[in-house]
Amino acid sequence: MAEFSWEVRSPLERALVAGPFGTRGDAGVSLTEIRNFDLIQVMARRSKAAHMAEAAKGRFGVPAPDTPRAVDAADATLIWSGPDQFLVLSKSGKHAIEALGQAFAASASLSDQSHARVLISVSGTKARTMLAKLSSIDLHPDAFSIGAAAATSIDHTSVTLWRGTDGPDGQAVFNLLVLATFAESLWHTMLDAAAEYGVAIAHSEA
Amino acid sequence: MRIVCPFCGERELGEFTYLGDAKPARPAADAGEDAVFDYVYLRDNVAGAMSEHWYHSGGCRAWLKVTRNTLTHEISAVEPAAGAGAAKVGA
Amino acid sequence: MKYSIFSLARAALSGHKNWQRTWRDATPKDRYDVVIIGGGGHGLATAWFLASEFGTKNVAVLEKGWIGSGNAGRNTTIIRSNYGLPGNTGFYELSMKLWERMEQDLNYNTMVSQRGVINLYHSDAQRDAYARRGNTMRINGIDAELLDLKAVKKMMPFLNFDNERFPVQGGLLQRRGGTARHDAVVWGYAHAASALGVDIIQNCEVTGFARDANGKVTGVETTRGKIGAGKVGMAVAGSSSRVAAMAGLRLPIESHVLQAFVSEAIKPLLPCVMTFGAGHFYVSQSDKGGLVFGGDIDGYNSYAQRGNLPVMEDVCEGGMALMPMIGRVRLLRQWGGIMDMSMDGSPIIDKGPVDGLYINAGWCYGGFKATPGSGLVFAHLLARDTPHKEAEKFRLDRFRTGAVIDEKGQGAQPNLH
Amino acid sequence: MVGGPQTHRLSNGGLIDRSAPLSFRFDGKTYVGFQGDTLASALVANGVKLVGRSFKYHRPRGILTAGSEEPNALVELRSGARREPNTKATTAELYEGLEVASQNRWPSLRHDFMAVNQLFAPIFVAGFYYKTFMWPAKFWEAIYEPAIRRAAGLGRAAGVADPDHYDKAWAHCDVLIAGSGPAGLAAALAAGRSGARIILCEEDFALGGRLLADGGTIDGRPAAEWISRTLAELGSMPDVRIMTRTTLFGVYDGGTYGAIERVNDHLPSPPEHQVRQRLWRIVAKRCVVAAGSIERPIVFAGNDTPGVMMASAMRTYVTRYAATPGKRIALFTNNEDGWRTVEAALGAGLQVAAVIDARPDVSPAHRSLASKSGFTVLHGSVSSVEGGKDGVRKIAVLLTGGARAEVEADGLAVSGGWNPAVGLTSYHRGRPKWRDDIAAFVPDGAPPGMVAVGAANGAFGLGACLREGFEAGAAAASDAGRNGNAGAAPVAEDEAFSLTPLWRVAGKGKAFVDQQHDITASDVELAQREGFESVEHLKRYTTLGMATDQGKTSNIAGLAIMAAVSGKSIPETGTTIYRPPYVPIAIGAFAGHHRDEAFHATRLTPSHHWAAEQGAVFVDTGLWKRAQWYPRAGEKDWLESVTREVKSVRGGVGFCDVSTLGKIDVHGADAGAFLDRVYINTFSNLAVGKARYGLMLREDGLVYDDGTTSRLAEDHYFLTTTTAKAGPVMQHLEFCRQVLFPELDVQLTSVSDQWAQFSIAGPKTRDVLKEIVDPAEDLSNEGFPFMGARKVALRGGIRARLFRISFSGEMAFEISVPARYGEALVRNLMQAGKQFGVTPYGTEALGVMRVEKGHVAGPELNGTTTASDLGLGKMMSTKKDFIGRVMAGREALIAPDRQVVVGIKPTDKVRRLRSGAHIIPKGQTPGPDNDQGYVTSVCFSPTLDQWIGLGLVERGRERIGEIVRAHDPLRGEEYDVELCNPVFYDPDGGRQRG
Repeated sequence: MAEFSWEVRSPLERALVAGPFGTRGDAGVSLTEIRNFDLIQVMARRSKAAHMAEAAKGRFGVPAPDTPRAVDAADATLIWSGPDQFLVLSKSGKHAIEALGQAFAASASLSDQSHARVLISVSGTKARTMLAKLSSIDLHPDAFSIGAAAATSIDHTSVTLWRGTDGPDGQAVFNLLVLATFAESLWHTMLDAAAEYGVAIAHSEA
Repeated sequence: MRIVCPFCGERELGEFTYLGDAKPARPAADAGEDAVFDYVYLRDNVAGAMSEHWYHSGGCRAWLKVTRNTLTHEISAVEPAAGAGAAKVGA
Repeated sequence: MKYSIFSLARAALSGHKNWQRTWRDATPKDRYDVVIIGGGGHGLATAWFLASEFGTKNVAVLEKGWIGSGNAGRNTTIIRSNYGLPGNTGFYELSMKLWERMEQDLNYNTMVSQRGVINLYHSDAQRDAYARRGNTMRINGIDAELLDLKAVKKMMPFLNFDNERFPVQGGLLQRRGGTARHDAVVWGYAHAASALGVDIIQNCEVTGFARDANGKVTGVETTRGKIGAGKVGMAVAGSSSRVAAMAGLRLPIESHVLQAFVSEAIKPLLPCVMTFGAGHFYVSQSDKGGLVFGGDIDGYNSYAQRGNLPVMEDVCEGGMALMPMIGRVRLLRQWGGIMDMSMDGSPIIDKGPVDGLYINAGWCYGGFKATPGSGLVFAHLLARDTPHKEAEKFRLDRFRTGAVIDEKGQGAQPNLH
Repeated sequence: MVGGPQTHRLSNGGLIDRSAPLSFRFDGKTYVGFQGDTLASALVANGVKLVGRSFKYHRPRGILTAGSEEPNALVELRSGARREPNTKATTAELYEGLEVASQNRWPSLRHDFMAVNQLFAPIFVAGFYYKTFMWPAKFWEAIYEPAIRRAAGLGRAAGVADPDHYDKAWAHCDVLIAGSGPAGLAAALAAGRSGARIILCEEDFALGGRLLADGGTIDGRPAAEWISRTLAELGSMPDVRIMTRTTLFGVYDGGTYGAIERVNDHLPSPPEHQVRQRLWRIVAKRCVVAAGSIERPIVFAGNDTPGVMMASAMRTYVTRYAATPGKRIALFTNNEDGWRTVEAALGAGLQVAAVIDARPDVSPAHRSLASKSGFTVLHGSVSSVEGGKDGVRKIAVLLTGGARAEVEADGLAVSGGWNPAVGLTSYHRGRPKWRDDIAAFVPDGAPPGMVAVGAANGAFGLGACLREGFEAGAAAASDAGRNGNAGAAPVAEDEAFSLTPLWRVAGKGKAFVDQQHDITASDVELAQREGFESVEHLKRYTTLGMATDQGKTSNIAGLAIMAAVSGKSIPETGTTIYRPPYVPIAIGAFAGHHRDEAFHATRLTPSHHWAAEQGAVFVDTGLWKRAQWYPRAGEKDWLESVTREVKSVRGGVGFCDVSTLGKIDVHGADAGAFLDRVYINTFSNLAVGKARYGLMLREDGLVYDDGTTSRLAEDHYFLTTTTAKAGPVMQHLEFCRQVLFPELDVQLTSVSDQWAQFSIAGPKTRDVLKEIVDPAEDLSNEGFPFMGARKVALRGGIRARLFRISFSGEMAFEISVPARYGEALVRNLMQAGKQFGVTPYGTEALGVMRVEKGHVAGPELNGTTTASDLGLGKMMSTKKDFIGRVMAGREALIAPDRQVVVGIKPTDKVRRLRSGAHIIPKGQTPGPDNDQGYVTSVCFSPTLDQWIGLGLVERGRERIGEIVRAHDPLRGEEYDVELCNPVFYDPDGGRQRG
């Protein structure tokens, strides 16, 4: 009986080449793929929005967003993804679908999206300029503050976009969850958009 | 054109998909063929304010009822479909 | 005055001072045998056929603005008869045959240019669908050729064959298809109809219908007074729902905006009319040199006669994907027409259900190529009260019976046709 | 540096950088200009008068204007793949090495053979082609049209792919300002100080608008100083973006504006990683149009002679570029503003030969200027100009009172007044209104949120421009919720403006209204005579205003002449509809990034890269790339590979990536009830752990989509759609959930990307699966029967879903794993299945096996077929309502003579069957009346060793066994085929259940 290895492969495994890209010099844009996460779609059952909110509060210690926001809890980020629904983004399996099933059993339906999306963080002095080529959302600091989120589209493809905490350099950080099967294609589109500003490409495994 | 999604805020046209006249309600199962024919084939096509179904396909996937003037494209009202955000209903 | 190179030369000697009006500027009479609402190509063609083929000369064409101000004057001028379903196939070929003799019929050069229409295909499934359609055409006596990649390359070596997202595999070619000068078609019919006694009345908007006690339409109310009519025909694509509503009629039609574009004039580049099969883009080059192109409808009900950027971008993306050599050619003008989008994508030519009112509507974005055919069959219906044999399937009740003519298979969703 | 002296360059002055000489070539000859020049100003500085040829008569033409309204000075800019036809020399920036060629001439600009057209001018009047070229009919395409096409057109497109890149971007602001003249800058100042986010677009590369040429005094200081002070203040504001080389070209709904930024057109080619141009979609709460106005010509004989120039353009060349269009110039004006050109010319040391002023009076100041400077003021009009390719020689003047005079000059400046740039304000079909005092149309009915100010609004004085701009800027900011202190408005005097309308001077010789299209005043008269009185008819009949300048210099004159000859007023005559874009824009810019392989996004399946490693051939299916077949060394064509794959499955085991199917989680207490309403068959009674094939209709009763749906838990179904309909079905189901049946407790989530799904098929499927599935899982026929569906564990601890469904007709499973394990699963399947000869197969083999099994797919689910047509009518439940139920019962949809799915096979076993062939009864001549259907899908069946297919054939099911003709004239084929049962393979289904 053969033993099998179950190697996880990111959809960007081949397309992502860590290092500099585009115009040389200081990179205006950093693109970092963040791998290995759990992502669970939580959708309230009919008439159960309040129950779902309570369950979320109990589980995460923070209220689930019911407007387009991303809320950081101690060990997860709750990202609004539509009316009566949000995504739970977490690491290390603590909030994987089996774990959440019980917490929301009476109030929400869960769908595992951990493998359905690729998470890319965009930062740098030119991050907004570059994202303006891809997104129709107004990312001005006043219009899209820290924690703002949007269910929107890039290149006619659905994405979830939110602004995380500013980076250590004081620059804004934008996070993008893109559909896994479109990821490679979108990645090339992002590189094209960013190339003129110089890009620093990386990925993080945890 | 920009539509103010009641859930997402103002978004550009490219995020939405159009269906059309939002006035007719799907007839009951026993309504008969004439009623269903009207529902399927006869729609408002007014030159002026019209109530329409739009889908926020490139956003939160909510179906919306949009009141829009077909002469000017001006949008005067947007509300969610009955079942969009309905988890809050009847709680 | 007969138009020819000789009359032109003679006129030149007198500084062109002797030319007459192309059509008479008529004032409305009290009553006509037939009143046609809509001075576009279809309405004027109907009047001409009524007068020339059916001997009905006491005819008025009422136009709310200037003739040709609707879709006749804002289309992309393509003529073809490459339809695949019974009802459409024969009708559009009838129309094509009338295009082929139009200039001699009308003594007006409408610049019918049979330079060929090719629909490119990019997949086996698309090829198969075109094969089905092309064979339908051939069975109906219409010319059609299925080209493979090699033949397309030879015909249009400038297409993107190197790094296409959706490689071209071949095309369905109708050589007899092509273009015509849209405004000239309007003026040509006006010229010829007027000469046969038809009154063409501009700036005359219909505001209502006159009805007798039985509900029969007996005339029209207009901004220039009441005009009595034995029969009233409406050929007002784009506004069909609005006009029909005046008679209390609801039509299975939605009005949508279709944008079109023209580039600056450049030296001859494109030999034929071409449609991209992997995106929304079709194009031809006018005799003046502009690339005339378009794509999909904007997709929402509109009477605004203008569209929005997403479709404009989508069309140009298609153009660049297919012909990246047009990148530096400049788009000069953008405009929009109101399309009568029917629930199955095919037209309606029928009388009733209101007695005395005859309907010619629902042309979607196919109205221009139908102009002469529509004129003939509508004149037939108005004159004889029976449908022309090539228009028998364009009945209004087909939606009720289910005998729809749905080339695209999209069902009752007009913006998908 | 090569090139001759700049014979017409002033020794000082101008906004050019004399330390940066630039050499360029025009028609092969080298010239030198300076940084800061446009191509036109550099040509002027080099004394070049002849720049182009007109459209119809190929008349020699020079430079008329100094902006984007230029009708004449059109050139082919650059060369090779970057050749840009019809480029306005007046807006092209000079750079080192610029290559320019004149266009629409042969063999050369000076000696253009096509100028012979002028001899035929008496015949080539407006619309002449509608009256001739009709006989014989065949000659049009063969002779007349090619000749006309060759003669027409202007420049030549490159003919090869554009090597440059373009992109598109979004921008957002409170106040968008078009134009950086005094009104625009004042608006920016007020809005900026109020705290508004601002974007200011300027089409020029320099900021200041007419101030750059005309100067003036603002707040008591020279205009140039005010500009730099204002720019410094704007620059210190955090949310002010000033975009030069950017033209606002259109206004769309909801405050969306289109702008084009010529990012690198001033360079020979864009630097690496940069674009040539960028298309901006700007979302603005308010828009202030300060786009200025356009000086208009007066129509007189010979007004197209090179050297005749708009007065404002002439002083732009003199003051901004220090280039002199003539040594001895004259001015023909009907208004006060024209005189500023005389002042500029005198200031630059040019000779002024005369001023011909059409107004009854000239101010004492001008009169004394004339006597001081030694030129005459003639009251009257220019009746004709004598000259040619090399410019103006002599000007004939018709004096008020009837006497005639002549003026010798080498340049003629003309001013007929000013037309506010009403384009942007009119694009929502607003009709501009006429103002008698300035004899011009001004904006009216502007789109919501837009206001025109300054010259664009008919306020021509500098003081008024500043005032209007500032007020509008503050108001726009306030409307956008920004109410900071705007401070004081800049102040300037208003110049006197007086004008006596004059559109046309009667005289002998061609007097051009539309110079590019060669539309003369008599063409307008002819159009009127022939009944083309409506301005739209005039435009269409004569092509007036349809040239690349969009009639910016010709439209108003044309309609004024039409008004005069038809006895109407100008406002009664009205304007044509204004259409975007405001300036012609490269098509490439509208496409942006989306060209070549990036035309549309690409979707890759989880096994894509593995398949690529195997050498798979991919096919585009929607946006997906799917493995079509996996060729092996030695196989001579696709058919051999596909046949091998099919045989391997039928005789052993194979697998295929089917991850492209749409996958939807349907949750909720009412999930079953919901599915009952969207499918024609029942799902609420499906047992947990079971799968069922479902069929959906549209509400009009025709088939929409099909797929297999499994019940994974009491309140959880897993629904699959076809690849093609994944998106539309999701939208449709959300419509049902949110609009039609909001009372149901249902939640829908697309999980298409979450699961990698593979079909494993063939008699040895279980053998392979046993290797990979946890041994505790019972895969026996009893433990996992046909149409079973449940979660299983795989060896190594991975959780998977297993569905016992079959598309191939073989014993088969579909297995799903989370997508990032997809590639590992494939590799493990290959490893585990090696001993059983496991074979990856592609979409072709999948298709072959489905045709052999008679399963319907895309070609049969074509949107015009009913469930019954597909042989699935019995699935329609009669016990419940569902989408499409009622309309499906319409008479034409249940008619007995409908075309229905049937099997088709050639009677000659070696004959190839082709999709798209039609079915005609045997022994009949094909025609519309006996065209009974067509072949929808075909394949070469290795199992039956012949080509087989499915078709839609009239009454097909009643005609099994009948021999008919497959008629395929497109491919020149006709042959006998037999109508047969569509299930060619294992009709009782024993294999898939076994």
